[in-house]
Amino acid sequence: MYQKVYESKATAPAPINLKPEVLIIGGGIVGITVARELAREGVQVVIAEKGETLGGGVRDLHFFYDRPAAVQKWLGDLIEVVEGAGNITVLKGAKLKRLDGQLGRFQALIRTSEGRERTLSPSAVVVATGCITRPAEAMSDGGRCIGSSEMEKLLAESRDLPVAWKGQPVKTVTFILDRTDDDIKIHTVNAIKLAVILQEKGCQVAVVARDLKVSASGMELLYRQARGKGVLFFKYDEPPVLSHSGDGISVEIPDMTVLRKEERETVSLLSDLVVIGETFAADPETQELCRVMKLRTGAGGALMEDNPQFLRVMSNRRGIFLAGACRFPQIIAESLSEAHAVVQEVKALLHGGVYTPVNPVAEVDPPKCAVCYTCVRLCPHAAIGVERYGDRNVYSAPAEKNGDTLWQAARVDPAACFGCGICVAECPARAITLYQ
Amino acid sequence: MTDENNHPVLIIGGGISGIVCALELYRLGVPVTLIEKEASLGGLAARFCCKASEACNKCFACVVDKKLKEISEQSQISQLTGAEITGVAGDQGSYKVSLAKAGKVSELEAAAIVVAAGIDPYEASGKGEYGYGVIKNVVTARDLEEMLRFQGKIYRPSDGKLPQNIAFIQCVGSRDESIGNLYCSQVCCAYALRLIRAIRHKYPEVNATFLYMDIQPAGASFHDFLNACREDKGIRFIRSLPSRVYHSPVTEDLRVRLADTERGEVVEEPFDMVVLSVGMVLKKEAKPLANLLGLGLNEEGFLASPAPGNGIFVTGACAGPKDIDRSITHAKSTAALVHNYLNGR
Amino acid sequence: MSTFEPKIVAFCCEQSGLPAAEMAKTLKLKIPDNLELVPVPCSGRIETLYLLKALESGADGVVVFACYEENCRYLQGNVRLKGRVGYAKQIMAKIGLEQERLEIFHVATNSGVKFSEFLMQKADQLRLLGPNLGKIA
Amino acid sequence: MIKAEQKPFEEILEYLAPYNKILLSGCGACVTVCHAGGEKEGALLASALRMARQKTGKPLEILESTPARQCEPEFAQELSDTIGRVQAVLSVSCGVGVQTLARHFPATQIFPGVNTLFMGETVEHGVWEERCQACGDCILEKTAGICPIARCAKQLLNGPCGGSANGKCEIKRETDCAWQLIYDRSKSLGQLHRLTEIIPAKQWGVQSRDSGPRRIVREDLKV
Repeated sequence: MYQKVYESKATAPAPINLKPEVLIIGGGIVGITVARELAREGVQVVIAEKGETLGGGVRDLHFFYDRPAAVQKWLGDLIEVVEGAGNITVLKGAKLKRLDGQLGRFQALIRTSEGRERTLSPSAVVVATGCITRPAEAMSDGGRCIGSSEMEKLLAESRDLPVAWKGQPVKTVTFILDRTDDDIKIHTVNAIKLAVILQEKGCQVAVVARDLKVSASGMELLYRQARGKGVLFFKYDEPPVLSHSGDGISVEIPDMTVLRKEERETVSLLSDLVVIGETFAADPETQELCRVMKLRTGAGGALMEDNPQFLRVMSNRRGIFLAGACRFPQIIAESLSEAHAVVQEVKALLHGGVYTPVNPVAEVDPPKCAVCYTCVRLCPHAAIGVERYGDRNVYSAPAEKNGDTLWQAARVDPAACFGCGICVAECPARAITLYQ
Repeated sequence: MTDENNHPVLIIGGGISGIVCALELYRLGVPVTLIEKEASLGGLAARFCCKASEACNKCFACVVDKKLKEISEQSQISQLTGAEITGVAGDQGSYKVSLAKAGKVSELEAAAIVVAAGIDPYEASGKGEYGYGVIKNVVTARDLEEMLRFQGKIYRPSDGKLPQNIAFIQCVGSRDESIGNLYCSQVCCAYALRLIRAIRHKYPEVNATFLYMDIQPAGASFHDFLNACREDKGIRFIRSLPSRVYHSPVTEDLRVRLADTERGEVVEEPFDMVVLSVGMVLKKEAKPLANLLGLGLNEEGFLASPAPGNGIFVTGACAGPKDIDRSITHAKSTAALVHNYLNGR
Repeated sequence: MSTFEPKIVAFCCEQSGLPAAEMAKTLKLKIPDNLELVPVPCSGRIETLYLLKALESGADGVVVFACYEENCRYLQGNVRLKGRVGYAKQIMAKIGLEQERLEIFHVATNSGVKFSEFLMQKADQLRLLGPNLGKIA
Repeated sequence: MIKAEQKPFEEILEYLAPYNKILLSGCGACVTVCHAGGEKEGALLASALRMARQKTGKPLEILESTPARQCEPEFAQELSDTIGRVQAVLSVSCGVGVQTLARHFPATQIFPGVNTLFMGETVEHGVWEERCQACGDCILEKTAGICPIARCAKQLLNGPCGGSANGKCEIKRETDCAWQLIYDRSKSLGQLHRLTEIIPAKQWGVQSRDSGPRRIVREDLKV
C-alpha cells in the first residue's frame, strides 16, 4: 500500500475562469512598473498605496549610478503615465484589510484613509510593498552625520552651486559603509555615485568601507572613475572611530595598506560631513499584511524566505506574486527586472483566461473528516479551509456547498492546491486523497 | 511538429537563460525556436554541482536541471541543437536567419530574436602567475564543480588524494586591469564560499583559506550564510590576492605567496590544492554573432542592450555577469518584453 | 549470509530524489540490485504509515530521498517528513528494529552521484545488519 | 474534547500475547483529533504490532476498523461481524469506547490501546492541555473563565497560594500559576472585585462518585 501515492479520478477539476483584473499592493517603483506593463496588456489594475503619493523609496533618490538622467524626472513621468491610464485605479492611503478566497475568486477588502471601503475581486495579487529605511545609528547628537538620502537631496538641491549644509560650505565628506548589519550593495553603489558628484563639485571625498560591494553592472568602472577623480578609499577590519573636532568630525582609521600591524598609522579624516547609509528593514506592517494574505515571512520579517524553487517572484500562494524590496532591498535595475518577471508571471497566468489545475489535487472525503484542523494548519499554500457542506448528516454528506447548515468539513480548493500531499500524510482520519 | 519556418521568435543559446525565455514565451502561446550550438541544451550552468551543506545554500544549480527537464518534455518548443547561426538578413520584425546544422544550411524566419549567448569562464591560464594548466594541483572552481557533480568527491589531480588544505583565490579574471576585465563577475564570492561550505560539510577535516579583495553579496539569505562562514573555524578569510603560486615538482605541494593580514607579513604558505575562482567573459562565439546582428559591446565587454523596437533582445549573463537566479529573472522579464513587442506595444 | 541481498525501498521526491535517480541512471552509476523506487510528489506526502508498511511488507531498509532544507518546492514538506521519520524511528525502537533501517537523505536534482553512493553504502550496511526480522513475507 | 495518548507498546504487546487474531478498533472522534487513536494512529499501531510479533516468531493477524464514534451503541453494533471473527479487541478509543464495546460484546476481551488523559484544548498544533475536570459544579463565572480545579496544581478555590512567584507555579516552574491568570484576566475585564468574594468549599457530595458513576437522565428524551 505504501506505493499508492495517487488515486486516479475520471473527472478533472473544473477550470477556473480568470478575469483580467489585478490588485497591486504598493505604489513604489516596482508596483507602478508592473501596473503600467499590465495595463498595456489590457488588464484592469488597482494599485493600493498606503501613503498619499506614488513612488515609494525611489522618491529619496536623485541620481542613477549608471546613467546621467535625473531620477525624479524619470519617476515623475512614470507616475504621470500610471495616473493617466484609463484602466489603472490608484487608491491612496489604502490598506488591505482582508483577502478571502483563492485564485480566480479572490475577494479583497481595502480601506482608504478617508475610511471608505472597497471590495475588489482580482484574479491575481502582486505584493510590492517595499521596505522601510531607518537612519543608521550615527553619532548621538545627529550633527554633521547624515544619511545617504539626505546627501542625495543636498546635491540635487545645490545643482550648480557649491555644496552647503545648513548654510556652511562643505569641503570634505567621508562616507562610512558597512556599519549596518546587512550584506547589500546599495550602500556602496550610492556612496560611490555620490562621491563622484561631490568630488566633481570640488569636495574632497573619502569612502571608508569593510567591503566595496561593486557587484553591479558598471560599478567597477565607476569605482575606478572615482579613484581617478581623487576620491580616497579606505578599508577597515575594525569600524572607524568618530569624534567631534572643531567644526567637523574626525574619522579615524588605521592605514590598512601597511601590512605590519604595529607599523600602521592612524589616518584621521577631518570631515565637514559624514554620510552613513540608511538601514533597510522589513516594513513592520508586512507582518500584518502577511497575516491577512496568509503569506510566509522569511528572515527579518521580509516576505518569503530565499527558496530557490520560488524563482524570486512567486509566493507560497497561487496567484499572489512578490517583487522588489519587500523581499530584499536591491538596486533599481534589479528591482525592475523582478517587476518585469512578475509581469511575465501574471501574463502567463491570465493567458487564455482560465486556470486548469495540472498538478495532482488533494480532496477531502467529508464524511471521514473529523474537522481537527490539522490540514488547515499545515497546508503551506493556504489552500484548505473548513467549509459548510449541504447535508448536516455527518455520515452521508455530499461534497457540495450550500451555506446554510452547521455541519462542517475541511475542503481543499483545487485552484490553490499545489499537490504536495502534506495534508494527505498528516490527516489523522486518513480522509484526504491525492487525485491525479 | 509545427512548421519550423514559421516561428516568430528565435532564441539563440540553449543555456539557462535561453531555456527559461523559451519556456516563458511558450506559456504565452508564442511559438519559439531554440538554437544551441552544442549537442545538448544546458550550457555552462548545467555542469554545476549542488552546493548544499546542512541545508540548501541557494546556489540555484538544481533549478537548471529542473528547467532542462521541463524543456526536454516540451515538444511544442522547437529545439535545434548542434546548430550555428551563419547569417542574418532582413530587419525589424522580419529576420531571415541562416543556420548550419550538421553541414546542412537552412533558413528560418523570425519576427524577433533573443540572444542568450551566455558566457565563458575566464581562461585561467591567462593569469600565468597562478600556474593554471602548468601546475597540476591548481584547478578552477569550475573544475571543482564538475568533480563534485560527476564524481561526488574532490581530489588532488596529481595523486587523487583528498586535499587537506585548500586555497581559494578570488577575482581570477575579474576586477583586473592587467587583463582588461574591469568588472566584478558578481558570482564568484558566493559560489566559492558555497563550495567551501559544501566541501567542509562532506569533509569536515578539510580546511579552506579564502583569499579575496571585497566580499560581494548575493541575495536575501547571503548575510546569514556569510555569518555562518565567518563562524566556521575551518575557513580562514584573508583580504589579499596572492601574487604567485609555486609548486614543488617532487611532492606536488603548492606554496602561495600572499600578504597575511593576520600576521602582518608576506608569507609563502603551503597548500595541497589551489582553486581559482574564475570570473565571466562574454562567450567567444557571441562576438561574431553580435556582428551578424549589429549588436555592440558595452564598456565591460558584454553585449550592449540593443535599441528598443527592432525586435532584437539580449538576455542572461551575455548582457553582463549574472548568477543563475538573476539570469532566470532576467530571462523571464525578457519574455514579457518580447511578447509586448510582438503585440505591437 | 553471503546470498542475502537486502531489499531497499527508496521514496523519491519528484523534485529532487527522482531526478537524482534518473541522473544516476544516465551516468550508468551503480545502484543496489534489490531496489524499489517509489516516486512521491514531495517528501511531505510520505505518511509515517508508509514507512512502517514498507518495512512490514518486505523491505530491509527504507530510504527517503528528500530535498535539502530550505529548498522544498512546497516549503514545509521535508520539515514535516523529518518529524514523521523521527516518530517512525520511535516506533521502530519499540518493535526492536534497528534505526539504520530508516534514513532520510537529502539530495538535489543534480546529485546523481550522491544518490548512487549513498544507496550502495546503505546496501552494504544492511547486508551486515541482516534481514529485517519484522517483515511479513 | 477528550485527549488521550497511546499506551506503552510493551504493555499492549504483553496483554495481546495469548492471541493470534485481533481487531484493532479506532474511533473517528476525539482520539482522531488528538492523533492518538484515529485511523492513522490505529494503522501505525497495527503495523508495529504485526512486526513486533513477527519478530518473535508468533505472528499476529490484525483486522482494522475505525467507526465514527465508538461510544454510541449503533457504531459498536457495526463491529459485531468483525468481532465474531477475532479472539480479542484492542480499542484505541477513549475509556468510554472501550467500555461501550465491553458492554455490547460480553464474550470478548476488550483491551485499551490508549490512556485517556483529560478533557482539554489544543494550545497549538500537537500540544494539548487540560482544561476541565468535570467536577460537576462549574465556577468559571467567578474565575474569569479559567478553571482553578483543572489548572491549579493544588486545585485551590481561593488562590493564589504562597508559592506563586512571577506568575509561575511552585510545583512546576514552567507552568503558569492559574490564579495569576485568573487575576490578570479579571483585571483586564474590570472584574477584580469578584476575587474579593470567597468561593466556598465545593459540594463534592452533590456530584459524588461514591454511589457509582454519575448519571444524567433526561426523562423527556427517553424512548
